[in-house]
Amino acid sequence: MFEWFGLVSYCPHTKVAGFAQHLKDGRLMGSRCDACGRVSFPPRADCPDCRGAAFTFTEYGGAGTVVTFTRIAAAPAGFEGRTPFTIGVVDLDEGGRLLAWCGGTLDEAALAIGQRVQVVPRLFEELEAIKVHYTLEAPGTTWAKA
Amino acid sequence: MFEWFGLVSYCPHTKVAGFAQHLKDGRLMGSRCDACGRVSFPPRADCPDCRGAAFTFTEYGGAGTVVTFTRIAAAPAGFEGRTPFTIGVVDLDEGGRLLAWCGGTLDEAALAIGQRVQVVPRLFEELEAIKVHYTLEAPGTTWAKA
Amino acid sequence: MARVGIIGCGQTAFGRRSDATVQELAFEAWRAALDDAGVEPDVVEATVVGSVPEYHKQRSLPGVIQEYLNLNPRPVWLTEAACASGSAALRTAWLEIAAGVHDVVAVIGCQKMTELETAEILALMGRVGDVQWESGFGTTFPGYYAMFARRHMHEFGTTSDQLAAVAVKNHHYGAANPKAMFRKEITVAKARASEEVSAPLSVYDCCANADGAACVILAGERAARALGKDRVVWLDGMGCASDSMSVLRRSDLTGLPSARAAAAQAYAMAGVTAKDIQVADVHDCFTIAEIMAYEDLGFCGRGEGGAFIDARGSYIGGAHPVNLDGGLKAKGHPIGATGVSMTCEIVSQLRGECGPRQVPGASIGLTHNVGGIGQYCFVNVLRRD
Amino acid sequence: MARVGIIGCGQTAFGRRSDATVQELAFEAWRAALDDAGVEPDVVEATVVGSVPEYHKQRSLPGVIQEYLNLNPRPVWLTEAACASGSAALRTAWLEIAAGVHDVVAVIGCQKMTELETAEILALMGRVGDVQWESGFGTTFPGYYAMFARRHMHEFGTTSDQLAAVAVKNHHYGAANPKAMFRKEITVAKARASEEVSAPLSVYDCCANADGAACVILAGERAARALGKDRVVWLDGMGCASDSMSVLRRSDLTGLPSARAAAAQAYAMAGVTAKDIQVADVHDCFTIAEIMAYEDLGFCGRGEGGAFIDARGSYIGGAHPVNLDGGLKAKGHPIGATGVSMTCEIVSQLRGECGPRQVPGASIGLTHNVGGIGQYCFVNVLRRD
Ligand SMILES: [Zn+2]
Ligand SMILES: [Zn+2]
Repeated sequence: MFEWFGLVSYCPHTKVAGFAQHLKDGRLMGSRCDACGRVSFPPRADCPDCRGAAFTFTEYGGAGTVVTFTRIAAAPAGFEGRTPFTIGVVDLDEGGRLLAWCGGTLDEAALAIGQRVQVVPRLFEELEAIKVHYTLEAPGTTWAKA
Repeated sequence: MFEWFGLVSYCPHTKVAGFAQHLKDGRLMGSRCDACGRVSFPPRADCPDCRGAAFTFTEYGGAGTVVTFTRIAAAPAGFEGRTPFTIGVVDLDEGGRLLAWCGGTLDEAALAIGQRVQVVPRLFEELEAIKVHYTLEAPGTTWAKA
Repeated sequence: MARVGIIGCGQTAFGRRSDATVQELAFEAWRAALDDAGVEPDVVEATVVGSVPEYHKQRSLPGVIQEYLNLNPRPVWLTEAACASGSAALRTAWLEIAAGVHDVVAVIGCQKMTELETAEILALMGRVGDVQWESGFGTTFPGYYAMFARRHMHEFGTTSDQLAAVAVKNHHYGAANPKAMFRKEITVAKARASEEVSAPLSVYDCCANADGAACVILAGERAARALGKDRVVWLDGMGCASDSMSVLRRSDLTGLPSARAAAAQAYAMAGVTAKDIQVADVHDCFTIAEIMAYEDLGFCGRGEGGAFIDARGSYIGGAHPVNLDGGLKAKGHPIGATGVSMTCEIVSQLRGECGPRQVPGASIGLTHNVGGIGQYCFVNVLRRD
Repeated sequence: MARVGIIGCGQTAFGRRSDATVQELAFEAWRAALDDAGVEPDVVEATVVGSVPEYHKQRSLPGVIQEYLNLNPRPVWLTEAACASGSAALRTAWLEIAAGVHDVVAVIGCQKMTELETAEILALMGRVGDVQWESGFGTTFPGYYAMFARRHMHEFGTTSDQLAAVAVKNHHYGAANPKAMFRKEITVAKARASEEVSAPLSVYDCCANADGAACVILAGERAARALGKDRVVWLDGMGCASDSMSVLRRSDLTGLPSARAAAAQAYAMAGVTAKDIQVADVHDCFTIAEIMAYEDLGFCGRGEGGAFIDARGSYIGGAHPVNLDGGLKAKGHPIGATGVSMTCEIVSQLRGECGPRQVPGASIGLTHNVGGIGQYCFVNVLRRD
């Protein structure tokens, strides 16, 4: 079900497909290598340290810091009608990094490098098909979990 | 206007685009290098012998001999509803070679290697857009020229 | 030029892999090759990726593969030569070592072909040939090989039963290969009864699209010795040649001139002749392609390919056992992975690890990997000392 | 390792070429390179094609190019490394000669980018990054470089005027290059007033898609002498490195670690340092990319790229003149052709053939060709004796 992840999906098949189900349930998941304990975000099935093939999803809190961002005016196929939109790269406090849209609790015009944010799991409510993503929100923002 | 050539065209731009206009006019054209006189079919803009860049179209009679052929049952996009169809490769008496559909004056079931054929310029009459091609027909088949 | 050998190889099972990204498949092959070689990733100085880009939604595969294998900032790029893309990658890695630029290089061949939807596959399928003069008439990949088959039958009396016999042999051996996509024996009658694809070829004359990855690790002779490797298989003959995209420019429609040219190079470089080849993996994308390969490689005379399979010359016990891994026909054909997987098979054969499908005592083997309808051909001679 | 040099080069004009197939473009560059080298095709033993396949309807370009250039059965395959595909081809040809496999090899970089329809371009544009973790959010190529620019501004105080100054310089020199797509000077004010693409980058911060082809002919030192060539430009330093596909795995967002690694290799191999580079062609797909290149190549210190262009350090007369052909920005960026075209420019500079945009007496030059957002980087040092 990894095709659930992102507004447009080009990656239907992956060993970490469960990530999208967890995101729908309100949980942001990294991976922990069953053999050596290495934690990765984004999650990965194969450990770069010990080459182990077994992993377990591990929940992330999602607090982090903005590393950089941009406002995209010229968008690719599938994003027509949503421009301009702002995406930012965030260093997670628990390690690893993600790229996400700016959500409603942040003032896009005032977004700044170094700003603290909370990553919040989201469902595209307006779409018929299940589509999940996450947004960058003000610290302290809460959400429901399944 | 090379997108005129073939039922499906993936090659809109070429220095020998005039070939398709000539075919619409009922003329099968090869190329002659202006510098060294080498004749090529299919036509080409650049001479492989002398590397000359100037050429002139030269008309072919279109008589030839079947080299090989097949009947295609599993067809690609754009050819749905036309299967099965038979294509053959023909050595032209005047040199060079082409690949074309079997036309109505030949018995497809009796098509054989070594058989003599006449290549005849064609317009897809049922299509709104201009689309040209050629077919393999019985020797002596005639057609109109502009 | 320094001698270059293979110190490790591994591959995924071939087939439909709806559970993994292409980089996850590559990791499986990479892990297996490292384990086989008994080396750690730090000895690998560079990688080369062989794949055909247009089947993947992910653009520029070496980027995601090098990242997922954790090999940045080491050099990598992609090679493409249609269905011989994996062999182009192998040749590139060989050049890197032969030139003295690197000591140890990994080759990753990979392809996900079942990711595209049927409409996308049909659209790609219509552009396998020269798009200027041929695609507009609905040519297909089976269609081109069908025209070779028709001409071969005309000139040499080759029969549909002989074509089917190739499929029967490859399914026979594929049934014994745990990595193969199809592991069931078939009969000539079953093959002959299958649906027509492009006359005279039917379904059982054609290999199947598959997902998969394969990896081999190459080392220069000195580096291999320094790593303590003592079961190296050497790349002693490396041949590569090209032919026209268009069937309209071919001098011969009963064989592949590029295969004959590549074989001549490989034999000369290795100092062997066809009769020395004890085991071979050849490019049987269609049954007629294996018949032509017998002839192009000199395993039999021109036009004698049909008789060669009739006489079981390509079975174990015959003069030149061919495609004991099941070939593209039964093993499956993830196009970028194929040339690398062929290499894995011949390495295993020369090491004597193939169990029920082992050629006893083989020490000289060959791979023959064709791109498209012979636009490219790579023939390599491998040897165990 | 034998020394390898360039004996001939040529390229088409870059721009929209709705009159020619990609193989016809390749022939133009091939003809120009042969004429420049003063050799006949029979001395060329192999070719390598650099291109990004997904822009072409014709699949497997080497097939149509080798046929149209009439070079069958000589070896050929394609290399892909995104926007550095042409440099991967050049590196492959260098390896073929350095390994002693061939004496003379032609490199063809080519791309038709204006053949696709707008919808197709927009679909491709959405898959430039890692499709698993990034594309689903609508990332674009300018978007990634915009995030580099934002971070560079944050850490070092780089300004939009400094970015615009790069575009002004490249249009200034591009106006003097008959092969360039845009041959008009611009001003900082005009660049700053252009439409936003991905903040803080606007239209004049971005290079343009173009059609075009370029060809260089390489020879080993002995072969070059045997052919009587006396104005050879030598490939004395060859660097190549990789980085992650995903921006999420980057250790640095203000420069390209792959560029620094490739430059270190090239400088070491050539026995030079950054201060020896008298003329350079660098990968200015976006203005920020050229600023980062100044720093990654050591033309100035980290974070000093903005000041470097302000001080006209990359103009003729400055410490390191850069992109005197107009760069990707004004010359145009047919992605597969770019790395080869850069090489043509530096060869011409080192031979003193560049007229109004010539660096007087330059004998050591450099090319810096980046794939994607730094997934690949090739840095080469060229020298005239
Ligand atoms: Zn681990
Ligand atoms: Zn001529």
